Amino acid sequence: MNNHYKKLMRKAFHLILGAIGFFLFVTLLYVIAVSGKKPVKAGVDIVKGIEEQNVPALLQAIRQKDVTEIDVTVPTTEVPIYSVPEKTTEEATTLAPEPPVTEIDVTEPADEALTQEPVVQPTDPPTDPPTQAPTDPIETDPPLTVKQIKIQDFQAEWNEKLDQNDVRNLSNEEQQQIHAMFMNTIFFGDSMTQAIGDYGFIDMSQVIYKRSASVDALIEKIPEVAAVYPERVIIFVGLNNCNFYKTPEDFATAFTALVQKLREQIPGVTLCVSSLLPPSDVLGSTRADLVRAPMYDALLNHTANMLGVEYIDAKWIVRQQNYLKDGIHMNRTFYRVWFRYLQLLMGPNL
Amino acid sequence: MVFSSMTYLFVFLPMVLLAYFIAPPRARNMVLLAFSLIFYAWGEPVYIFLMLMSITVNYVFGRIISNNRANHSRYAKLNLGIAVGWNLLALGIFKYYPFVSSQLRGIGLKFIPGMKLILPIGISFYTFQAISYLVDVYRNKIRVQRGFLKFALYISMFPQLIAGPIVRYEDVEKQLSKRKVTLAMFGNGGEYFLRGLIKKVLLANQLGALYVQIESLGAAHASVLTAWLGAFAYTFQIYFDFSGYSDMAIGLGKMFGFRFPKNFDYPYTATSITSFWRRWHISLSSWFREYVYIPLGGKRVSPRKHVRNILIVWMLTGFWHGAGWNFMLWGLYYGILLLLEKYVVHDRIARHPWPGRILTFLLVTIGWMFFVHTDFSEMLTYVGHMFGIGCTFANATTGYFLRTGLLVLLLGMFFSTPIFHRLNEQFAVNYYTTSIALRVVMFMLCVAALVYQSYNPFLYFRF
Amino acid sequence: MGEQWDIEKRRQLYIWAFQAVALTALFAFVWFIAHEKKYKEVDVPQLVASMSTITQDEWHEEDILSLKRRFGLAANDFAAVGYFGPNSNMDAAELLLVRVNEKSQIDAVVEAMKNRVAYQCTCFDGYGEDQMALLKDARYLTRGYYVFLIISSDASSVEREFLKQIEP
Amino acid sequence: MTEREARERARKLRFFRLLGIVFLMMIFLLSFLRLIWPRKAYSAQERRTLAQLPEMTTENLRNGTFSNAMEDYLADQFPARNVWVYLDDLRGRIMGEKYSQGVYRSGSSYLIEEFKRTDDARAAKTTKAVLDYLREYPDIPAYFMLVPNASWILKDKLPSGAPIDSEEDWYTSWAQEVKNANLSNLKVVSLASAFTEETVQGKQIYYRTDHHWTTYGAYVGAKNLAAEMGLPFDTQEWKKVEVHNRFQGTLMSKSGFYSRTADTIELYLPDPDIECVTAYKEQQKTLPGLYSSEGLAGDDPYEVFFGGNYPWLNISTKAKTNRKLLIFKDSYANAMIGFLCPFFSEIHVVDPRYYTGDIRTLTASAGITDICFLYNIKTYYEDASLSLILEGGEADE
Repeated sequence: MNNHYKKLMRKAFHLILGAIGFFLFVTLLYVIAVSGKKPVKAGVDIVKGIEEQNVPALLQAIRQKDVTEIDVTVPTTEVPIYSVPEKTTEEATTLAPEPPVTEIDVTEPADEALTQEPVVQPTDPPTDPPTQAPTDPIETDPPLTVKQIKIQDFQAEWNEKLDQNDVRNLSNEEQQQIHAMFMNTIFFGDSMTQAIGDYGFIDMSQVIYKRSASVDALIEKIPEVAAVYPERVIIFVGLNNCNFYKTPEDFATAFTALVQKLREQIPGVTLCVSSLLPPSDVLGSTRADLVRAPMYDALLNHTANMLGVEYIDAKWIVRQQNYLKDGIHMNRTFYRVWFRYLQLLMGPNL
Repeated sequence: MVFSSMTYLFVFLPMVLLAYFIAPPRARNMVLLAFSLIFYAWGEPVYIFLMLMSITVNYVFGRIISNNRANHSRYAKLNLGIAVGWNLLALGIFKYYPFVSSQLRGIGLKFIPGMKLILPIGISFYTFQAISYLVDVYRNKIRVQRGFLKFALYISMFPQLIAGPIVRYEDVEKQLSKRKVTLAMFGNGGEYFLRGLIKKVLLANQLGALYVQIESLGAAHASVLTAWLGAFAYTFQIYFDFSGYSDMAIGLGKMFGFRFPKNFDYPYTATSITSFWRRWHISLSSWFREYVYIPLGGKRVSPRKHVRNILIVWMLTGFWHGAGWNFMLWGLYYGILLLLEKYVVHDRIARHPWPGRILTFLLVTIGWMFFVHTDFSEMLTYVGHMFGIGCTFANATTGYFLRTGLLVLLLGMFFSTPIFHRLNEQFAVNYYTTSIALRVVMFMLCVAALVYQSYNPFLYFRF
Repeated sequence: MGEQWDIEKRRQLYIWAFQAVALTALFAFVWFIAHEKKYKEVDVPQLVASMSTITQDEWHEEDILSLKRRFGLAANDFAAVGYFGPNSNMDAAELLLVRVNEKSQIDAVVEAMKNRVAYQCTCFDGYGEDQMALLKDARYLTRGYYVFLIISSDASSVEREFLKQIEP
Repeated sequence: MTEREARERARKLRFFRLLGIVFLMMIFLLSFLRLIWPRKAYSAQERRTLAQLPEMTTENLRNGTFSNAMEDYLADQFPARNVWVYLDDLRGRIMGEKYSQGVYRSGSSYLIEEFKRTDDARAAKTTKAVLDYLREYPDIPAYFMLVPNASWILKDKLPSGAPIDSEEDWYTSWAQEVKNANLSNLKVVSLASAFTEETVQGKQIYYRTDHHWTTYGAYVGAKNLAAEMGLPFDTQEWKKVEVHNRFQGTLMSKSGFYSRTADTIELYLPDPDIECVTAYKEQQKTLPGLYSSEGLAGDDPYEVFFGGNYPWLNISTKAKTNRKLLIFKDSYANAMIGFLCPFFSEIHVVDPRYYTGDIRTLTASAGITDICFLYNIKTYYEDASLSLILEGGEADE
């Protein structure tokens, strides 16, 4: 009897093998039906060729093309071309002269900065942070140029508004001008920069930040900035650097390295840095390391000028009531004035 | 869980087969019961408790009734009434209360609380099973089941739990305690299961997809012929879906040693409505005949009362299929047809069967249109299209559906007749290897259709 | 005869008792199923606005674009949406209430909320201890068709108030 | 029992026993294979993520979503799933099935997606949002181009009588609606006649197994748009480059209809070349040119254009003009933007399905001189995100 079952088992086995055979046959049909997606070699090489073009060179060519001579392709119907504040060529050179990138001996100027600044002992009662007079650019021009006058009028107007605390938010008109002006700009920094995007002043795609980052930490993010190949990078860092770097000199060297790396990876980029803001008085009284902020800022100012990076002095905008609860970050009011100030500094009407 | 699903075929079934045939014979009932409860709880994790309650309550009622009969208690009939009443109440609340309360509230009786209850799957089946058990115990047709586990297994055995057939206790009484499964019997079970699976997955689902396409046609594309095509598609879909499911249930029963009664006997070859209902869902119509029609006096009453009995039985049959006016209409439709046959047409049909078959098939097809449309306006428009109201006789779309649906409709026609069964009888046994190879390929096609899973409806949510 | 009759009577008493128990068990089950929490339909934006006044967290009504930017949820996939976002990047408090169309959407919404909280945690990690506390105490409530995310200095009172509003 | 009956019974026993063994083998073999088969996260063939093992919670157990998720998981992770789907397609082909998942299979190896007018109101809402938005910039010329789909232009290739709603009817009513709004600065560009004419001349406007138009189709579209825009399109020469010769697209993976036909993808490069650079704003990267070799090698070769769909692209070119184009688009436009580069200094490409910025600030600040809405009719009709960004929430400061 069991050889009967053995025969059946063998027969069953053949059937299952047959089924597997049938399935493999169907697999073969399937493979033929969807046989490999084959890109064409020649075509792929052309696409790769396009991809390997050097972006900075392309950007250079595109940005420098002579827009003034309007091409005939403009349609007959008279179209008012929206006056985009294109930087005319000669304006660009004066603002950001191409500094000969030389090895700057950091030690020597730092001491000098130290001696000038009143050394604030951490235990001292909180003195009012030295109101920072708007430092003139190092090369002292003879009488105040038109630019300084405009800056001073602007500051006077907004200082008064800040004191009365009636800083209205940006109108649509101002918002659009800011977007137009900073279309090819990247805001780079720590949470002070993140706030710019979070508050909605500029599209998040133009903000690259790393929270609680020191300048060293930002150096690692430079490739991300480089990938965008921006025309201009505005650096805005905060008090993390005070507790990260023991002395202002370390901070200055780090900042110099940052600037050099940026220029190396993004040829022809314009760099600006916003001042390092002091902590609020309340916080300053408890945090000895932060209270030294003005020293760091002064050195930042000095180093920036040495490196040909435009230093934007925003300390005058600070008001105690505009600090957030943590005493480090600023609320929307500060940034409203900050952006208008930027618009003034980088606008065409200077 | 549904038999035609990946979860069942490749997770549940292998596990239950393994556990069942490894377990010692004494423990097999226990294993089958445990798996049946898992099978039910998989889709209804909440209503499993309602079924368990129903099982316990009916077990105790069974013992009470048999006890009453033993002591010739005066209350025997009353206790039976309460026992059956409890089951009908449970079915009534979950299946009909939402519908009834919404109708009553609709006509102004606002104080009736409208409860939104989801219908538990299979409640109609196991409730009717319990009622037939209690009445049979009362009539001393069967000996009461003393073992609670065996009784629970009788009610909740997974092959027949969700969509029947409504198994009478007397059919499986002996098998509950002693049953044997030989390889040949298991193979026979496999044959039934495969036939059911093929009917459901390869025929019913495709016909269903065809019907859905036709049903969703806007008035612009509709035409008389297309409407009839859609009606035939649904007629075959519900037959292959339901008879396929019953075949799978019978097949699974055989695999575990049970013999369930046949539920379908090629109903679309019936020459008259009466014989159609002797071939369609046999276990249900025999249940109604046994426990409603005969107690009401059946045929042995005056013609006037007989008409009343027929109408009541068929309204209830229709209403059993779903809580909706259209189901009652469907039941009434058949009640009237049966009366016409009995009192007007008599046996004149029997003399020429072919016109009888065609007429019966057309009447049944129209019947299904009442059955499928729960919304009256949709029903009227569709049936109207079938009779040329509001659309042309035929148009390009008819050509499209004829081309794409003709083969599956022809297959449907072919497989709803016993021709294949007779051919299979000789052919399969003599050329057994090739016929089993054919079954393997068909099984693979079923798996392929289930893997792609584009259209696999579960029609029993209303039953 | 009488004594036989007594046994009969006592037996019938047990039967009545059992039948009564069977009926009550059935109605108890029906009650348990029927009264399954049916939540009140509420006006989502208005409810979230009232929720936001309970604590002094600094947040403000945000538009559907920032919802899409921060949660990746498209407002018109759902019946209604109410979102209060942080006032500054130094605040962590947020409220998001979503009324889904189908229950199958619930898992996706909860996941989007969890991803948002996880992202915020990376932002405040080692930086803002109190913000991290709020984030750790984030509440994800699912009631019927409503999914509610609470990140607040006083999450439990917001939760209590929400449940009071929505429970039947 | 007669001898014949005994032989009959023996043969019957043999048949059922063998069937019993084979049935058990099949069930256990497939169940075992399913257990050991490696899980896959993504199906390149169906271009979708496959269901993973659902995690059981009391909530999803109770409302039944767990058992459904389990069923999807088992079907998605079934061993050699693609072959089973192919087998099902073979069966469907033999049974004469012509329709699956909204896609019709035509005799001439074309897969054509149906057009169903399910929600006219939503389409009207989108159109109203677009018109309101354009009213805010009366001085910027705007162009509205809805590209007809294959179900309209290749109507004759559909299985005859296929119950499809006509795109033409909807399009005419839509065009009328836009004309009634009579915006002075808006021009509607219709391509139906151009496409029909091209098809008559035997040109291939649509891919056969993908819902997109071919690059030649995009060329014809660009030519018509340029005419309306007043661009010197004819002065520009194009170099045709074949980049893919076995392209099988989304309609095949969506419907499960496998067919041997495969199309070629070509690129039309301007001759003389024009330097251009694409800034992927959201992804914060700027890449040369418009094409991605990675996209070409990926699952969907149509992503050779820009590597797929992105929220906001800012293309700047060396074209000697100061015209700047803002284009709202779906994936159709990816193939056409290359044709516009030589005529615009900047092109801002916005895909409303992913864009979350403030569109009005962008329109005003980017010095836009031309606005274009480019959609294929089916996606435009079913779109729900364009009205969202055009109405937009109240922009925070």
